[in-house]
Amino acid sequence: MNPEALGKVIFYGSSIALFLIGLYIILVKRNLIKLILGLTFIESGVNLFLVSIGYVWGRTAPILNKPELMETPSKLAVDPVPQALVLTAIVIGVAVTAMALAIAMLIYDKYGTLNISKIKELKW
Amino acid sequence: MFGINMNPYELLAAVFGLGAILTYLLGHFDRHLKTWLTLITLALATYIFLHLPNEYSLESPSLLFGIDKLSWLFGILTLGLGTIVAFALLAYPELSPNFYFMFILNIGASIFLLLSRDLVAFFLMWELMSWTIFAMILGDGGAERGRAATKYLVWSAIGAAFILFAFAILAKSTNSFEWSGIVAGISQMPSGWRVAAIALLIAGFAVKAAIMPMHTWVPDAYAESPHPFTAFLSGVLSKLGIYGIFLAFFVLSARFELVNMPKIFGTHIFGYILAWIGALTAFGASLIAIKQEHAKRLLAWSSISQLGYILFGFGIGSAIGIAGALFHAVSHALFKTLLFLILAGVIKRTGTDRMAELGGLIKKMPLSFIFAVVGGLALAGIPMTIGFPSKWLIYEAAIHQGFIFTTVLIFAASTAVFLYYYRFVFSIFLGELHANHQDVKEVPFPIWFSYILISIPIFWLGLFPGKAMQIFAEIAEQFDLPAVTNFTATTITTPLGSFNALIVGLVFFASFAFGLLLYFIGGRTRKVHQYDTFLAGEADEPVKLHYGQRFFYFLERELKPLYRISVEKIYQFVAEFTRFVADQVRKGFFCGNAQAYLYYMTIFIVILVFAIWRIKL
Amino acid sequence: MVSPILLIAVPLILAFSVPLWGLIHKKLEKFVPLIAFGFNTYLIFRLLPFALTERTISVVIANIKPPFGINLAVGPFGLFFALIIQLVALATAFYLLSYDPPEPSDKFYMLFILLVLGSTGMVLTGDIFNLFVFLEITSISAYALTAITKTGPAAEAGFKYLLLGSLGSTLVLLGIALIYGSLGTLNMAHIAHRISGMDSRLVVAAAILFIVGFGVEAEMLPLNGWVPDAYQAAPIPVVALLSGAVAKAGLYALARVLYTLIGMPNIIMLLLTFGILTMFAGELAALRQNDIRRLLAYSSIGQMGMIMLAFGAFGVNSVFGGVLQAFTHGITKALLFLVLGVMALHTGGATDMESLRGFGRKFPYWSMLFAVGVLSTLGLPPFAGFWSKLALIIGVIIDGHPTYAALALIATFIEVFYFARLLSVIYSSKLSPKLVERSIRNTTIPLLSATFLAAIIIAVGLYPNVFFDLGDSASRALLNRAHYIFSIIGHYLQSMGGV
Amino acid sequence: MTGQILWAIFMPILVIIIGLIYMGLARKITARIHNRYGPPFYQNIIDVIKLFSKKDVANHGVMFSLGPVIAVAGMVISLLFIPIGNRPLLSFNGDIIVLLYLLVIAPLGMALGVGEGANPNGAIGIARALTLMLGYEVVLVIAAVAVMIHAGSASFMEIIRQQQGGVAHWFIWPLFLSALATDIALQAILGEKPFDQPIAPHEIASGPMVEYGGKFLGMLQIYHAIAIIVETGIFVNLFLGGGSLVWWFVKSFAVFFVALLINAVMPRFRIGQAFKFYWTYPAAIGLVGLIIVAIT
Repeated sequence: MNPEALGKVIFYGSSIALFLIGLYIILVKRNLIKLILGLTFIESGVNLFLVSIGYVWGRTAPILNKPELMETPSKLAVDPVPQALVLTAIVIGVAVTAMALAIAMLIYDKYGTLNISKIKELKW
Repeated sequence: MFGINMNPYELLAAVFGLGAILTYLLGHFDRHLKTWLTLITLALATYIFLHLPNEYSLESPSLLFGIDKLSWLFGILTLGLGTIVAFALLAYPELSPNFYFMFILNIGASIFLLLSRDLVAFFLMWELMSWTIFAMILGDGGAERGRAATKYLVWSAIGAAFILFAFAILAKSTNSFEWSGIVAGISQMPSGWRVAAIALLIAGFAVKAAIMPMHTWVPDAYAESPHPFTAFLSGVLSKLGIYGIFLAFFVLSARFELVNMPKIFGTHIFGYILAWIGALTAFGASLIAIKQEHAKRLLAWSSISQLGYILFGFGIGSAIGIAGALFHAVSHALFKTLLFLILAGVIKRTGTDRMAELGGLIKKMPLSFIFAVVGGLALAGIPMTIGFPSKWLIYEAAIHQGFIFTTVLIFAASTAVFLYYYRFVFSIFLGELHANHQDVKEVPFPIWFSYILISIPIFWLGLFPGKAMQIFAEIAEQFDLPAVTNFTATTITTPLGSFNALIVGLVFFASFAFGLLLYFIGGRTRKVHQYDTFLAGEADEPVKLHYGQRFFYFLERELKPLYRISVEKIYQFVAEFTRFVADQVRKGFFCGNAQAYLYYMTIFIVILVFAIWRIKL
Repeated sequence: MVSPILLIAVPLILAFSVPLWGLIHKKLEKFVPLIAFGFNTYLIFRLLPFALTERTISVVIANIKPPFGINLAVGPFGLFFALIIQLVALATAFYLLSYDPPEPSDKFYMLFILLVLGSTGMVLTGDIFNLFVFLEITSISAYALTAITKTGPAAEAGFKYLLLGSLGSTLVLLGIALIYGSLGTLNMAHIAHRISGMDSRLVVAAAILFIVGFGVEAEMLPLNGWVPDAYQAAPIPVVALLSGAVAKAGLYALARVLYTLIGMPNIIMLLLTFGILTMFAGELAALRQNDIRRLLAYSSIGQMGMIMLAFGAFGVNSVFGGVLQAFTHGITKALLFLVLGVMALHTGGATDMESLRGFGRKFPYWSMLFAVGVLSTLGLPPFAGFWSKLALIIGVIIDGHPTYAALALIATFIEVFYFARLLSVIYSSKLSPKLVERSIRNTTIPLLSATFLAAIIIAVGLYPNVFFDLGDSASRALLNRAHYIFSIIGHYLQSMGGV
Repeated sequence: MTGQILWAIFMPILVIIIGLIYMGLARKITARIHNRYGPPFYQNIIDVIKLFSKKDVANHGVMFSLGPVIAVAGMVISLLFIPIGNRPLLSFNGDIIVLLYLLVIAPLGMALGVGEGANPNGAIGIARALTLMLGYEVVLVIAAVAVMIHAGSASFMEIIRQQQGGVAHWFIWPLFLSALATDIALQAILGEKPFDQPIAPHEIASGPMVEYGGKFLGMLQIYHAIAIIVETGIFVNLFLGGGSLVWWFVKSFAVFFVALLINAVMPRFRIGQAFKFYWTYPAAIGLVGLIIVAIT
């Protein structure tokens, strides 16, 4: 197996693995904190996936700090767009995680538990 | 008018709209002003209605209006009886301005419903007419009224849904939203859709026309709506359902169905089904009317029964049948409005419509009694009143067309009329006067004057049915339907027989003179107290013996197997089942556990994958 | 033409300036949303004539023409939804003037503006990643606003919303990744242009991810567990926005992605089934509900299902009905919630039916506004709901799905039942002991704002022409995929030599 | 024309007298069957004269007094609409259905009068009468519809015309089942046992008549006298081919006689039983007859 294909398998495989681990956590674990962790796992999986889409084996980062890069960036550097997207997505993910943790704290404050199956004041 | 260059149709709309709003706004200031404003509005509207040009189209939303003989007839009924009911409302200053607002809006919607010439306008007005009724039934609230109003609105929505669905099918198939375009294009429709559309339309209109099995809202709604308004609801608004059935059955279907459908006894099967439904409605509802304990419910079931006659007449579909049905629509509008107004007066004075608690009011309210008899004569179809020629035409048509079994049902129904009518008039006006009602007074002027106003056409058309027949002939001609032409001002002749209304009337008066003669031959009489009755020596002091409760209990006992048949049970089952499912959905699905929602999401993705897997891309 | 960018830029600046206004005077904060949305509404009305045409224009940011760079694709369809959002936002912002915000109030107003801004951005953007970003802006502010009162139920509802919402948007991101990985572009027109060349399995996967992701905001059936809870626990003005702005933006995204990006009729028609299911679930759940807030929430689900059904019918008539219904639903639900907020002021916060029994006897005008909302929801004239429901049902039938239309009509029977019951409770002659004579707060401002919404409903009901025209061009614009592509990247395609 | 008017005035008086004689004969015949002697056949005429000459009659109000008046008037108008002995008066102005409705005026008027009497016995009597009416009217209508369909007309004159030419042409032969059903219905219409529940002297003190005395009772007697002729006359006209004046009355008495014979030997049904009876056996017989007519 050539390294390029191997790299793809590793990147995609690990992103899918991250996604599935996250899914497992959010479906099985009851603790709010763990759920949030699961969400983060999923997010990381997706982010990794996004990055690996733009990655071309053997190319360098799209930072135009070398003259040869400045001349033919599309030949030597990887696609910069996914990286920009991932940066944004990470920021968003952090915001969501922060928000989730804040709400989890609030819930613990009010309900005295972090077990999601016991947080059912609103129903029906 | 008023220096504004307005089309009469716009003017009519403006009169109703402004009238309603003004009545609402000014109604708060004076108790009687709202009724007078209503009357003025209706008078203006009537004037404009009588001077409408033939066609009017609103550009956008593109609505088409127009007037023809049929809309004229029903429009006159609506406005005329509406005005009379509004006049009677003078005696009900306690009704809120909201009621008047809705009442004017309702009449306006009814009129524009009759004037509409395209589906959107029709449906718009239909819905407006429907929900204003809801608002009036709901009125000032109360648990029972709320329940009745809810029931009404749900049924009305079911009816409207049928109508809307049928309209959409028609519009899709004929590529037109105008009646004329639909009538022209309907023959190109696939026959399955055609039959479905017409059946749906009839079913939808049947809700408002209180045809079984879409009638269950009627007794509740009639019993709970404001008493004078019930007269309008039963007298006029149910006729709008009849109007719709007429349009659906004759204007849309008659032309092709009469030719294409399989026939039994010379009538196509569609009509036969309609006739059976009508006859069963008439029969069943009249039997149920017999056992009611509340006068309003009694009259409500009676309305259902009488509306069944009209459907029966439509089902026969011959010239006589159509004329009879339309005639009965007119006569039912008149006498049922009268009877409900009388009942409204009685309730106003005594505060109850429970027949066991009434009785003997003839001594206190003689005028009401007289007109109750007039209304009852028309309801029972006694010659000289408008009730007879209409029923007679329906019978003649049925026998002539060979609708034998349905004819028997219809006859049984009209015999049952005597039973419940006598019960109505006896329990309220005759028998012993209840101790609570010793000081009851006659109804106030506006109410009894409205009785007189309605009684005039009841007798006039009863003695000169030709006047009405002329209009029905014109209507039939307008829609290319067979028409009864063999009539004069007083006589109607059918292939089976003939009937001269005026002669019957005159001879009755001669006979009555003979009876009076006998009366005056005999000796003097002595007025006695109501308790001074022969009780086989059983009661030595005055006792209250008003035979008002379970009047026909021996009959009820025999009819028990029939009474056990009830569509209401099916509806209740459906309602219960829906509630059960609703609770399951609510408690099962929205269970409150966030993790469950995550599971749903995952399962949803799986389902989507499978769903898309199955469909071809 | 005024630049549509201002629709996003001005509120953005104002949102983050809220604390500064607060420094001048605490009360000034209240006016910021009003200023922002007043300005936006003004802009929208300036743009409206443009929305009547069928053109979509791209508004270029930073002078990089599409398909490169970030751009706004302002078309009739997007503007129509922007109009809904702005009208609801304006009324709600006005309502806020007399509303005691949960502390910290500056954050509340800021999030409030961001929420509207995010949804406006969603309906205007022409770039799929921007769509995701705006979705996140919208939903994060929505989570925060749901939980902002810091009570137990609020936190619980916020957390449920957050769990579903963030998972959903992650899935959207995954979908974007799939598309970008295959096509190498983020411009929606460009994607639409190229999607036929993409591996169809990947397209389907992306479509599924988008449906699930946006379905959360659009209150689609199995993804709407958060809806009743959030509607029940969030502050009333936020709830008005949740149904008036967030749900509409989610719906817009769903429609835009499925119609313009994916463009496969078979996938779009899945919405028919899920619309019907959503509708039945919502209406059935509402049937026996006693808390009016939750009842309205379930009813909102039902209505959204109906709109999805219309969008799923894949025809210009039904989409026409769908967009009209989206408009009336947005306005009407906002009205109902605002009125309900005031009703709750008279019962000490209770919103269950028994506490509000007889409200209509004491407060006729308020109940009249409520009745207008209810009747419009039921599709009765002369209110806006009549036209939209009529257009929707007839449209779905004309586009060849009579069975679904019949099912939708059956679902409305249930709707009629519980709304009629609601009205009969409100207009009951028996008074609830919880009702107080006079609210603790002056209700003039809420009254004006509710009247504003009711006036829109009645005006549209009486004079639906403009409404029809807007809906017509919006629905045509949505269905005219080629035109959308051409409007945005026509010059680029020409320069590449192929159209 | 003048002859007709004179006949119209004379005929009711004639019918009243004949009707009263029928009633007298009925008492006599019943008595003979019961092995009693019985009153003279003119006894009822004497009774009516006696009743009319009574002074000081209890009166419960205007409607109470009008009841008998309308009862007599309603019966007289019905009488004028049936052809009696080939002498049609007004039959061209109305057919069988008109007659069926005119026939109700009299009982309805009486019922209203009885109602004002405020005696529960009267009300019970009326309730029973109405129940019974619901029973037999169905049977009667089934039979009448059969006749109308058979004759293709609802006009009495046309129906009688089709039965001219001897006994063989009478409708009783082709419409035997209908005639049978009508005759059973007639038993109740005439108020004879086993269908005399509305009167039932031993239970409800003569029911509707309980409050009426003196001239009122006399008028009710007259009403009953006309009613017998009218009701048997309908049977005669529908099934027995009418006939000249004397024959007509002979046939009518024959019909009445059959009813009397049954009356004399029968007990009384309970009202519910009577109602149920009519809706089962006679109705079934009539329906079979009707189906036969409709098919042929």
